[in-house]
Amino acid sequence: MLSEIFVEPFADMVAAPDFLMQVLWEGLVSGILYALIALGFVLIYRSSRIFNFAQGIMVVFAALTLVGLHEAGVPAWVSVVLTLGVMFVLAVVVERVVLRPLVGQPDIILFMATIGITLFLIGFGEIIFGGENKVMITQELGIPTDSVVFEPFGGLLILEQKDITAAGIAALLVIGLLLFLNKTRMGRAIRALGDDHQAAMSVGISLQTIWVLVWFIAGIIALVTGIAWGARAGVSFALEVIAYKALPVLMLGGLESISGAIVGGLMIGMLEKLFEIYWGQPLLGGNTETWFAFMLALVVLLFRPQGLFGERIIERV
Amino acid sequence: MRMTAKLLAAAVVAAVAGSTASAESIYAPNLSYRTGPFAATGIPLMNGQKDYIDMLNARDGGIGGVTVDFDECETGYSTEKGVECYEKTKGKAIVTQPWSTGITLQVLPKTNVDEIPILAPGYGFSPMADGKVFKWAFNAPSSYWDGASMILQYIDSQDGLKGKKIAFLHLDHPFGKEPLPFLEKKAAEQGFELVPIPVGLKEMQNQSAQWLQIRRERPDYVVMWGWGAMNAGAITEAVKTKFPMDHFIGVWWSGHDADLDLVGEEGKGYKSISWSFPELDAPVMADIKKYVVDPGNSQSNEKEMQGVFYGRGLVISMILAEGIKAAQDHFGTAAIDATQLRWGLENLDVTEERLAELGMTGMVPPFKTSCSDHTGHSGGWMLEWDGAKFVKVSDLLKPETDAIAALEVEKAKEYADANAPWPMNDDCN
Amino acid sequence: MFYRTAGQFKTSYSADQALFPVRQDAVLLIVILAFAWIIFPLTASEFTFQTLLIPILIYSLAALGLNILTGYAGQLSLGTGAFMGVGAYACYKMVTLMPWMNPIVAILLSGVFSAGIGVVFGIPSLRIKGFYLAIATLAAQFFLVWLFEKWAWLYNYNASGAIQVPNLDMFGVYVAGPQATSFTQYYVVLAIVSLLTWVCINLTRGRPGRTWKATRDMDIAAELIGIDLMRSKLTAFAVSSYIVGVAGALFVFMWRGAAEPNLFDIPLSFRILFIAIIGGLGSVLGNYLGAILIVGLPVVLGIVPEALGLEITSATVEHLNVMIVGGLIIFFLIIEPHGLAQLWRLIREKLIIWPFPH
Amino acid sequence: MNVHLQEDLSKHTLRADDGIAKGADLLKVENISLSFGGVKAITDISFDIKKGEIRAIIGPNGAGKTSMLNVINGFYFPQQGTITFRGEKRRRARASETARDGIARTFQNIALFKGMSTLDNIMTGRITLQKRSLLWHALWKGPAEREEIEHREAVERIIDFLEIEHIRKTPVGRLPYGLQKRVELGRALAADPALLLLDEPMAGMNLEEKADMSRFILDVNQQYGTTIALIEHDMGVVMDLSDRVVVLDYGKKIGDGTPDEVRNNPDVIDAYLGVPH
Repeated sequence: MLSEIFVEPFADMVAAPDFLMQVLWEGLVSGILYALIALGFVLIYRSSRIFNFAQGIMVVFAALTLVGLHEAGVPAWVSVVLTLGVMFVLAVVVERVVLRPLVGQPDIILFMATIGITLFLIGFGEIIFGGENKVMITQELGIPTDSVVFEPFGGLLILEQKDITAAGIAALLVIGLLLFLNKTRMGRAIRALGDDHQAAMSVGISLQTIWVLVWFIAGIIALVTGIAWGARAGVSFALEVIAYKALPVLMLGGLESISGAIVGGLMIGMLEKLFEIYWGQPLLGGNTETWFAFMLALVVLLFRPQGLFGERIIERV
Repeated sequence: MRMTAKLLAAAVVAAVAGSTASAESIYAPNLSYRTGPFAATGIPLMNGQKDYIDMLNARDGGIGGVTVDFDECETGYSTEKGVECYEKTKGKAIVTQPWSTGITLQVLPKTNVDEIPILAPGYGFSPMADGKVFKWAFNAPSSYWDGASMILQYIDSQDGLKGKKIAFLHLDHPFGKEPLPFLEKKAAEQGFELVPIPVGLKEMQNQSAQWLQIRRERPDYVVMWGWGAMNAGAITEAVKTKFPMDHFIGVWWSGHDADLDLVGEEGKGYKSISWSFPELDAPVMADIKKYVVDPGNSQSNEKEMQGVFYGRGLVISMILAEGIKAAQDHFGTAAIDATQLRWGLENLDVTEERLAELGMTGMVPPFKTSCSDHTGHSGGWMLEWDGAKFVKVSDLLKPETDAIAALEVEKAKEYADANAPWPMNDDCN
Repeated sequence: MFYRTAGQFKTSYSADQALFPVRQDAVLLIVILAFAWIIFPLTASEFTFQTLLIPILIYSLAALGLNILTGYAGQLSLGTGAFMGVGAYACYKMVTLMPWMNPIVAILLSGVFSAGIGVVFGIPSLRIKGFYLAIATLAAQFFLVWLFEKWAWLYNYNASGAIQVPNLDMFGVYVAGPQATSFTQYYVVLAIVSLLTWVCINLTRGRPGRTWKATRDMDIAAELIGIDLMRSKLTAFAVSSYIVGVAGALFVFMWRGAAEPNLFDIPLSFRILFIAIIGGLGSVLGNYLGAILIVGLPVVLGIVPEALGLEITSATVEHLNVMIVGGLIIFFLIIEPHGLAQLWRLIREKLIIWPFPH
Repeated sequence: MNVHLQEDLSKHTLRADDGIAKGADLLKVENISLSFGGVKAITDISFDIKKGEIRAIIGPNGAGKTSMLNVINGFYFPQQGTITFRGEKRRRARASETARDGIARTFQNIALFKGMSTLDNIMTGRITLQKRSLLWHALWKGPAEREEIEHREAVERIIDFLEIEHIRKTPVGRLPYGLQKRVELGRALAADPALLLLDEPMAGMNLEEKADMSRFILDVNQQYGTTIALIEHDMGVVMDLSDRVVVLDYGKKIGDGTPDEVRNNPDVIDAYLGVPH
């Protein structure tokens, strides 16, 4: 028993290093997507203290809009632009109809409101786009679909070009976002808002504008995530469940840390895959990915309540 | 408080109003799911079912002179909604079509008390074939164990089973676990290794862990019991990991054209066992077009109507219609009730001749039910994806009825014992 | 005019602490109880029992359990569904291992198991707060549902992986399983729900309730006035999980008749959270109002278009239902963040001074 | 204060009657040092609080006064030094245990339970004195109800004493600042403390409210015999109320004695006038 837990998994890893690399790669690809969703959460949380549960459905909604527009005969890239427009409208509507009347309410109320948004978008999306599984317009967007095959250690390592592309786009998105947050006036206002509302107001940008902007950025992130994930397994409402995976990432990385979201996402993606393949499937009957990340985050938090990247909080009265 | 009282009152009033619907028709509700993660596979089936009944109503004025009131109650494949739909419709329904193994299991014991036949063509609980125990349940024309048996025979006929390793990729849900007892039994008897690989409901779209496991295990064949978004997920992963598609075989619910369209040419060679086949030139298709599609009453579209699932929807409604007709003929009344339909479903005899009369030759193998056999064990064909559509690649395969029947009786008894006191149908031998 | 507090003076602290200091409230309660105990069961159809009465009671109880934890003790939980599952599986194992056991005793005992598991998963609450804790409760949610799927002993190695409620009788009357009538099951549910509601009212109006509320409102201050936060939080987890567990056992044994693991998955948890929030956090009455709304709404939505003769496909109705529930949640949060219970309190205050508004 | 109430108070068993003679050491802190991640908040402070007295802790902002109170009531545990309460050395910091030992306090920024009424807030002060288990409370009738009524009577006496009968059932969030401060004092009093810590009880009050509060503090000290330690900025109030004063500056003790002694201490004068050292 002990050997099954502590010896054999590692022996397997050494025996088939190409397989281990494949496992890590698969984990990394999932991790990138977790990190992207977590990033959407962090942005909104930092600027408005809202734990935006609707981030997951926004991914589905953006992807469905994109595919739906293309199906209606709109050229692929035009659809992307139009989808961004739709996400902007969504941001405005959310700010007007939901956030503005709820300013100053306790966190849990705002959190519940985002669940309300989630349900609304599910029903609305199904009425408009129907419930069928749709094919992501991967080729139309010029994303390569071949795979690159390596043969490390005489084995086999398959990397899909669309995953590589997704990783690249995600990296660009993150860099762009960091530049925006650090180099522009608007970006600095968003960052300041996380620390102090007054400070942000003094920059001269209204709270409402910032919120719309932040939700719009979250919408852009959702679209990128939707394209990347949709290319892997099609677009449907079942996609929504991946949003849950971003939550342990937030626990580990902290609700406010952008770098925490990225590092946490990649880490969780790889660790859960490793655990599933080398421990979960042989010993526990598989499917451990549903809870592993949560348990990991829980255990880490028990010892470091501030998360991996947070600073220690001194309680005062 | 006042508002809730109003809501309650509205509900009660509406409930009363709703139950006084048309009298001169047969009420045959369908617990459909056009929403949720399984909608993709559900919609073409529901459309096929509905169009067939609509066609009968339009062409023949129903069955035996009464129209069939085919009503859909949306479940979203949720068991809870399904039970709600069952309760809502059972008052005047002559049949319940639960459409998920979960809902079937849930309403199965209730139908004994409510005396409504369950019609679950090609799904549900395999031991339902034993009519002595399951007086009110019908899963004609084929059960999951039939499907598993046919797949194993097909593999045996290709490469031989002995010493092979077969991965069983299945949804971690009553539906996916259904063939396990049979597969385990056969693995022991025929000397092949069975590796069950469950896919959780939350992992349907991201099966990379499962396919890594398949890569590590290196099975000779992958047999899939998938549904909804799981099919597309599995097929794309198989293509991605370069698993030989001609060694990948799914149950009939995993042979959906739209899932294979995702991969197109690369899915070539993928197989699915099926007890139905879309014969586009069959006379029934012309009638559907004439009476339903042309007047604009179909929710389907041309592409969907060429697919396996739409055709299967037609067959499913045909089974119901034949059951109604058999009951009408036997009891000499047009407006049959649930008990009479039960007799009809128990005495189905769908022969080649009858299929020809219905204009459905080749769309389903002939089958016959009886008091002791509520399934019929029609057999089926192995279909293969040729890059654009499914084609038949085998003659009619027949399940090993004897081996299955023994297991059916055993498991049916276990079920009855666990649910004692369970009413047996003692008229049945 | 009829709702007056004038002339009703309290002569003892005991009377002042009574549940219904206003006489009309007591009368109203008696009327409601009369409906619940006599009029509804005598007039309800099978459909009403199965789609309204029984589920409303069970969901109310589950929401009440969650409300103890989230509304009173301030610990947000997203794992209610899984704890209902623990209750249901515990009950299933008890009645199949010990068939002689009285089913009502089994149901009441099954809460003990969920309380135990609740305390284990409540331990992180001593270190983790707010949303972090909410996410931590998701760990319980996902892990437990996974366990229900993988631990075959729990479902007696059933091939389908689902649990099926056997026929259980008490003094010759079937109370659970396919042979039991809705009428009997309704009374069993009503009795247990009434009992536990009474217990919850007692707990929340005395010292335990004040301890929890103090923990919720300001945990540091609570600790500094001598409240042992660990005890306070863990008792809240225990009491809450007990009630939720009993609700889970009722859910499967008195209503559904069978269950598969994913029944207890996250949508159920959210459903109960909606009921608690829309009803009103920190209120007992609110759970009932919330359950009536959330359970009743889809039923009404399913019936109304038909009654009005509108041609809407059932799929569209379902989509509309999801949309409307989502919209209603937002609407209520904006109009009255403290839920229907607060709305009722406001109406009551208006009634007391009516028709003289000042 | 009317005669009736005095009678009530005398009837009441007080934890103040704990065998320690009036004027003997109730609490003693010796060589206390406290720091947060390298930043020193308190450096090597010693002083005592005698039973029955009103002891003030004063000092400019950031002098470490609130930190000192937090050390006394166990919210912080000092890195160095010992705390002796009623002759017993404290071994670890558990704020809830300290409260149960008889140290109650109010807070600089009001820390009432916003979701509860005045009555319930004051009742929370008696939580440590309520001993019936959860099971009795689940039943209500019988022991639990008797216990609730017994404590309700005690709380009603405090409500009378603080003259807040009219807001008994009002949620505290709706009360004006001055009344909230009073309710908070009520909550601390409800615990029958041996030592009552008041952190700026008069901050933000107008003259009239300050006068009321001073009266309550003196009455508590005289009628209940409760020992009180308080932090206050208003020098006039401090000098009038307190028996002895401790002066802190930059986390160090710079003076200790009667109001008169402190007033004339040159270090104290420097600290308050901001003369550089």
